[in-house]
Amino acid sequence: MLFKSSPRAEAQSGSPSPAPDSDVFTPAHRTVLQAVREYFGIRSTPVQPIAFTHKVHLANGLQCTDCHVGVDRGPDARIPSVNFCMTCHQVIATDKPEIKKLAAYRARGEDVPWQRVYGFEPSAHVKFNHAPHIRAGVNCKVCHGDMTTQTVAERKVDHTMGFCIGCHRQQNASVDCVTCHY
Amino acid sequence: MERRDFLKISAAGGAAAALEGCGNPDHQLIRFIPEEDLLPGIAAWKPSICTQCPAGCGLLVRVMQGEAEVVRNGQLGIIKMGLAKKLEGNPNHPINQGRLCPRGQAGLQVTYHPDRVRTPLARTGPRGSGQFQEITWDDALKQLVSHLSALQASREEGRLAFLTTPLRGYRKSLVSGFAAAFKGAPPVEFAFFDDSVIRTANSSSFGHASPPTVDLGQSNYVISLGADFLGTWNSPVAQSIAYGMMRKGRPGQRGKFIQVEPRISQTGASADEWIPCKPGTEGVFALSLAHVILRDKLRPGSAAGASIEGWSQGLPDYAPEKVETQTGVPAATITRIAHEAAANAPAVALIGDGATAHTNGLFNALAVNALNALLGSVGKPGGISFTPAGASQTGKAASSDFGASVRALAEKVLSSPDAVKALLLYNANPVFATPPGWRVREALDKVPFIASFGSFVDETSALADLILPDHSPLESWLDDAPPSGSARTVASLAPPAMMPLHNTRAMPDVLLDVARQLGGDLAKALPWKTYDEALQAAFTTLYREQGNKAAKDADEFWSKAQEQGGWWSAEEKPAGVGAGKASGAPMRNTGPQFEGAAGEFPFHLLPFAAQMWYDGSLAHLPWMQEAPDPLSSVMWGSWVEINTQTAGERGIQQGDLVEVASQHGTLRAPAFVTPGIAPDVVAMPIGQGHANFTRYAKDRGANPILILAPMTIAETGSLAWSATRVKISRVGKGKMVLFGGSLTEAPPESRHR
Amino acid sequence: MSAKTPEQINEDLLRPLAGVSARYLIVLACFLAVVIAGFTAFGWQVYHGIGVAGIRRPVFWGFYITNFVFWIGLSHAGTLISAILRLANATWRRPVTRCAEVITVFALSIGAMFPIIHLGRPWLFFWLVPYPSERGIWPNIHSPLLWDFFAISTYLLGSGTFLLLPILPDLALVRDRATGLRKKIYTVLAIGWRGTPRQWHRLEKAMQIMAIAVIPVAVSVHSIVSWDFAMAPVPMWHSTIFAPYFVAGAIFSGIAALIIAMALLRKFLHLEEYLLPVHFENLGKLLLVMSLLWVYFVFAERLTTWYGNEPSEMAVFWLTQRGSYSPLFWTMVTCNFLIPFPLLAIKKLRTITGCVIASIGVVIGMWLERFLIIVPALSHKYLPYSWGTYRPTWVEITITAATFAAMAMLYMLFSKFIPIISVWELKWGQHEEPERDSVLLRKDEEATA
Amino acid sequence: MVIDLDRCTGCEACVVACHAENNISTVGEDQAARGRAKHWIRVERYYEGEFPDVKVKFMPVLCQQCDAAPCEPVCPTYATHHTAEGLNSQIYNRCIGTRYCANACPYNVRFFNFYNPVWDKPLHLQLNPDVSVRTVGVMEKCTFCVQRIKAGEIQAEAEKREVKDGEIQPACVQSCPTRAMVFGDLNDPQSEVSRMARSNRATKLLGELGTLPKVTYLQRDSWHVGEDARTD
Repeated sequence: MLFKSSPRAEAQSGSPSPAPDSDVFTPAHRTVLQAVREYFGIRSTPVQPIAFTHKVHLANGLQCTDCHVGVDRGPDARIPSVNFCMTCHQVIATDKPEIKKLAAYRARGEDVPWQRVYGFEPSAHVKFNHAPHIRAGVNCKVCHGDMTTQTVAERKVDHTMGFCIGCHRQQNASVDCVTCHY
Repeated sequence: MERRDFLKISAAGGAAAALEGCGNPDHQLIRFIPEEDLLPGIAAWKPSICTQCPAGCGLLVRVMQGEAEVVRNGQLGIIKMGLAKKLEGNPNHPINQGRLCPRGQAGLQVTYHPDRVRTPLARTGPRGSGQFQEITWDDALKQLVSHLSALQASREEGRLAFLTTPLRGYRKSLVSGFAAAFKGAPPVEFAFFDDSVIRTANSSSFGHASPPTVDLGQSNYVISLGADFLGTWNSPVAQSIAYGMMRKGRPGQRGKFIQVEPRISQTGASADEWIPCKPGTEGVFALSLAHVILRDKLRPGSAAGASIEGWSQGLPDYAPEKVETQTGVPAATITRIAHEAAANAPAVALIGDGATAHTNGLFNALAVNALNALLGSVGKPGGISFTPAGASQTGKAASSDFGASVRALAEKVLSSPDAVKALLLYNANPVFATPPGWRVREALDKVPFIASFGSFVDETSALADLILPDHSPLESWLDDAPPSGSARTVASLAPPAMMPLHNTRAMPDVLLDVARQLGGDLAKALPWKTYDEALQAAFTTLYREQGNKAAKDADEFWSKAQEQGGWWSAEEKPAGVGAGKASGAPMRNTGPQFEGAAGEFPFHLLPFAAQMWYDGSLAHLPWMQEAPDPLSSVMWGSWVEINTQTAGERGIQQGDLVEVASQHGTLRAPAFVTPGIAPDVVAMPIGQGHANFTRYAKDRGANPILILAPMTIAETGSLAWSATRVKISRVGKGKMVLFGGSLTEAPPESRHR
Repeated sequence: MSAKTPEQINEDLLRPLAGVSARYLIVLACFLAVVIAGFTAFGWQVYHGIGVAGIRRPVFWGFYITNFVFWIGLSHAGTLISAILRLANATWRRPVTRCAEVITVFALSIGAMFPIIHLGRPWLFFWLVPYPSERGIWPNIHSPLLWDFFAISTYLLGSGTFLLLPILPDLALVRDRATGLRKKIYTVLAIGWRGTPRQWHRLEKAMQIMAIAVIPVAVSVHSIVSWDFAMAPVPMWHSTIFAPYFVAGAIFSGIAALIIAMALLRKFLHLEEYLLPVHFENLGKLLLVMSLLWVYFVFAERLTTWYGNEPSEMAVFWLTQRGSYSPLFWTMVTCNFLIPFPLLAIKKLRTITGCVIASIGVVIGMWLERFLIIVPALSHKYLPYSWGTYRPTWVEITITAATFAAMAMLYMLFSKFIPIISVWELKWGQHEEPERDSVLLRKDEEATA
Repeated sequence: MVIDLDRCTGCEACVVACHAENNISTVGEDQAARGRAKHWIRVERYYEGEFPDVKVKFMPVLCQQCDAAPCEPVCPTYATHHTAEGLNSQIYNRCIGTRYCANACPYNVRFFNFYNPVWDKPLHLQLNPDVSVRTVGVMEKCTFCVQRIKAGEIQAEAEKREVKDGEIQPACVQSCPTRAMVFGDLNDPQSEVSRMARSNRATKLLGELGTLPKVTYLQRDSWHVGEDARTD
């Protein structure tokens, strides 16, 4: 069905978030409107449950890979769980309202429902793998913008196919379709 | 806005809110804190054991992080957890050496099956109505314990029965131990394809009550009588690997393979020569070969034939010319094969499936054993041998601890109503897999309390009052001691490959829990808190007996076993073949009995194990339903195989609906017209025709077992499932979903002149 | 034909534009309903997926592509015929050309929709159009489907112009006789045609050029359509005879369509005095020739296949000769030859009715021919294990019906707004060449009046 | 790839393994009856002769990854094209569903998504994250498990070495119990596939069509004990 192509795209992790309203999984859109929006490339901006500030964390000398573990080893970068955050925030800045929210999540035994910022529609059939890019020395900011200036991560860079190919051409990386699409 | 409402709107046609939902946590399920720390997108490989069939292959499970919808303390939410994504054979495992069959591949879908029992159930509607209500584990266990303690109170422990699928290894010890310590009746094992005939024959011929391990790999001449050893029989993967060796593993040498059976099985399809012999005459055929070999002095006479009447005289009654009509095989062919077999050592003969499921099944098996002995292929390379077993594995729980057949159980209940007051049921499905003549269904109806550990509501579990869902195999601690398929001692072991998806508990853990709650001798006999403790204890013993070379101490042995998926002896040392306890008088050929007069019921009904559904226990897996049958290419249904000529005479076209009638009932299935079956035989796959058993298997196809005659093999009491005669008639157009368009390479459409 | 004064001609030929009858509206409404049903079916297909159609493995093309080839074929009626007749300066052509060219334009537009309708993801059809994108991906010029795209668009453009040019004077004519809103509209449409000698001269020239240019285009179009099949290594497709075979078939079905159209116009617009038996007579002869040509092609194709006796091809061959598709095959032969031949060959039978019956047969037969070329071959490709069959669903049938309705509807509308017979050409026909100037003068007077 | 028909027993382990690896959805009975079942690899079965002299032939058929693939030139959007490594790739997102490639393919190994695939939850948790889930109107076919090839190459590149022969195995090859299928690099004359492809039993499926398939079939052998060694 045209008008069905997965509601919340998680092309990379491949395990799309369950659409709780149905007892089946399908790459289909749930509504005609969603299909149309995807067709015209309209994406709703994610609303983060906690105003996590990348700026501050990086300013305090943290590296991207400290939290986004595995980005240099495999396809995906890990989004840390609430436990991971609490390892520091047991003690640090516990009075801040956002940290209180964080603690509240943990107290409820819930993880923080971070919303995906980047990522591809499943209909794009893109299989992106971080590790080779890191090894090739591509700086995180090339694709994710300068996080030292962002608080909550925003979609600064538009991951269009043109964007990818442009870079691949410059770097003499393969531009064969099957490099990314399979 | 309430989540459900929001969803209704969005489903109804996309309110703006719905779209915001895409990136807005308020409109999503809550997320639980991950209980394990996995890197996304990176696969971990964990060992496990395949439980899809009795072969006991070793698995490697590809586990990757994913997001699963789970219920935690009554709340629906999403959790990041390790999920099994793919099953591969365990390359180090001696049985399957990194290979896997289609059924094994589909093991994944057991864990993720939408109709799995997700939480304990208590029956609400009348028996068999399939109406259950969800209850908590505490309530469930309370019910179970109360019933059991009631039995103890009234000193009626003997009236507890345990009906289980055939078990092995420590799981078996645990179950038998539980029954023993409770002083209940010995557990009863049931499976449609039981190897009791082979085991009996082998124990009387060679002193090993287990199926043989066939060293096809080094064999030059293989005669298989009915055994579908490349498809479903015994240890198919191990045998297939060896088959590959036999064909092309040895440069310049290619073994010959002859299949003797009335219907070409998937195995027969790979044979160099297919010999359709009359059903039940496989033993006669084998002895006829023996006769020629003895007559022409191709081999020295052998003692192993002692169990056969007339052996010492050189089997005069089995001269090819004499048995020609009986077996339907030309004398010349028999003589030729006998000479070829003798000339191309090592030569080996196997028997199984339909050939041993006749009233004279044991005779057939003994005949083949004798032939093997005569060919000098017993305990030799390229012949048959026996997998050595670690003492601690068989020692504690030999099959002797186990009770009579399910038929005996049924009779007991029917004769004296309260002979069984409580029944524990584990993965056995006799209601589906026994002929109505055994009246198992009625018997179970008489049992006041039935508790099932099943993961699915199959025909038998539907009768349960209480369902205590087991973990799926991938979620459980597993162990196994395959009796065949390798020349090494094998003790497979696997920790859970992933965390449980649903609110289930492992059957052994439940037993231990119950034992603890009941206390007394039971608690003493089963002192462990969880099953893995029991396993560790057992492996410590195993270490003392065997593993000293494998590890420096028991703990290392235990942990190494977990890593590599078990322990197996380093060197291949088949168990020695003893003389065997030849039981009393030598066996005489009584000939197969069939139910149904040849006049009225002109056809033999030959049920066979479907490559995909095995005995029907796998019919609930979509992959198995949609994978085309290797021969018929049928998907999502069952069929009746009818010989081309026979069909022509009766005006039956490909796909016509045919009624198959025996003295015990009728069924309807579409006809698959093929040259690969004897004109007086019709064959049907077992596995379809489930009354319930999940959305994929329910009301699909027909179940041949329901029209089988309750004929048994006297010596073992097991069902002679190829001893039924039937009649067939066309009743109209049928629906048969074929994947293959044409039966032959030059079909009529291209042969029009 | 009996000489008529220009006034009478104007009178008769412009009458249809005067007003609409209730009957007209009802018929129109019925066609419209079917067309709407067709669009609904397409919507249904887009929403649920192309699975609602009957196509399946291995028969991935069915009714849609059949219709595609059929309508493109039909489109060869007009432009090609009228162009040839113009060049041959066959005077009897005058009343025929326009209704022929109209068929072309409409049939072509309908046919051109099918490549989009049959797509699995129709909303991405524009990827067939070569346009620069950041991805730097262009359509694959090796693909016959792309050739289709260019050929069809060219042909549509060409035949469109070819139809519109000679309409101008008539539009002017209508303009001059109309009043009020109609006048305004036709003024725009007539784009300032005053009928000056220079304009006439240019028109003449343009028509000459178009007539010459459009013929090779038309031929190329159906050759390319045939190559959609001939280029694929499919038994009974991979054949060199396909291009001429298809072109012949196209003209064949085209003429048939034209005859039917003319008969209908004649009846409903009371053009008995303009569309004379002689026209049908002549077209009938043409049809006869094409019918023979068609049989010749079929025979040649079948003979070589049978003689070659290549197993995979024989499978398809026998499937159509004697197998499950043989009823359709023999119906086709009957419709395309056994019926038309006697009707058209025997002078007595070559009446208007005779020609129409023959034509109806041919239209049906040619549709079947397309179907029989596409489906049996696909259902019996090389490996017998993967053979299959094909059965259309209501979606395909509805859409097919809708296209016929659309054709009729468009035709009705056209004949309501534009004289379906070229008035000025007819007037020329009335007078010998030397008198042309005077005709021109008179026209000028009309124009300026 | 080389497939030894003398080893193949038609068990169809490859078929199910492929389903598990490549997120191939099951379509259910009704759709299967309408010819929409998807099996990237199938085991063709042919009966020969009449009772009682019957033989059965099994032949696994998957995308032959032809060097002169008829499916490639006909695609108007380059959705199927030849990669530098010589793979015949199918780019799902570029496919507009003309199905022309499927018609042109002599082996009928191309499968079409007539509807969006559907998994009853939680069966979808099994989906392989390395393989995209195809959407409606898109053609799909065997990729030689390109995701495994990619992973293997990336791994080798990370360890700064060449890919070893036999290191990369498609799901079908990995599961095959009789080791009837062998996968490797045909450009490397030393690889096992190259060696086997030189066997005198080697044939190509429909080779006469000139599609230059990259899958070599070793024909079934006759019984020969102690005869001179053949190249097999």
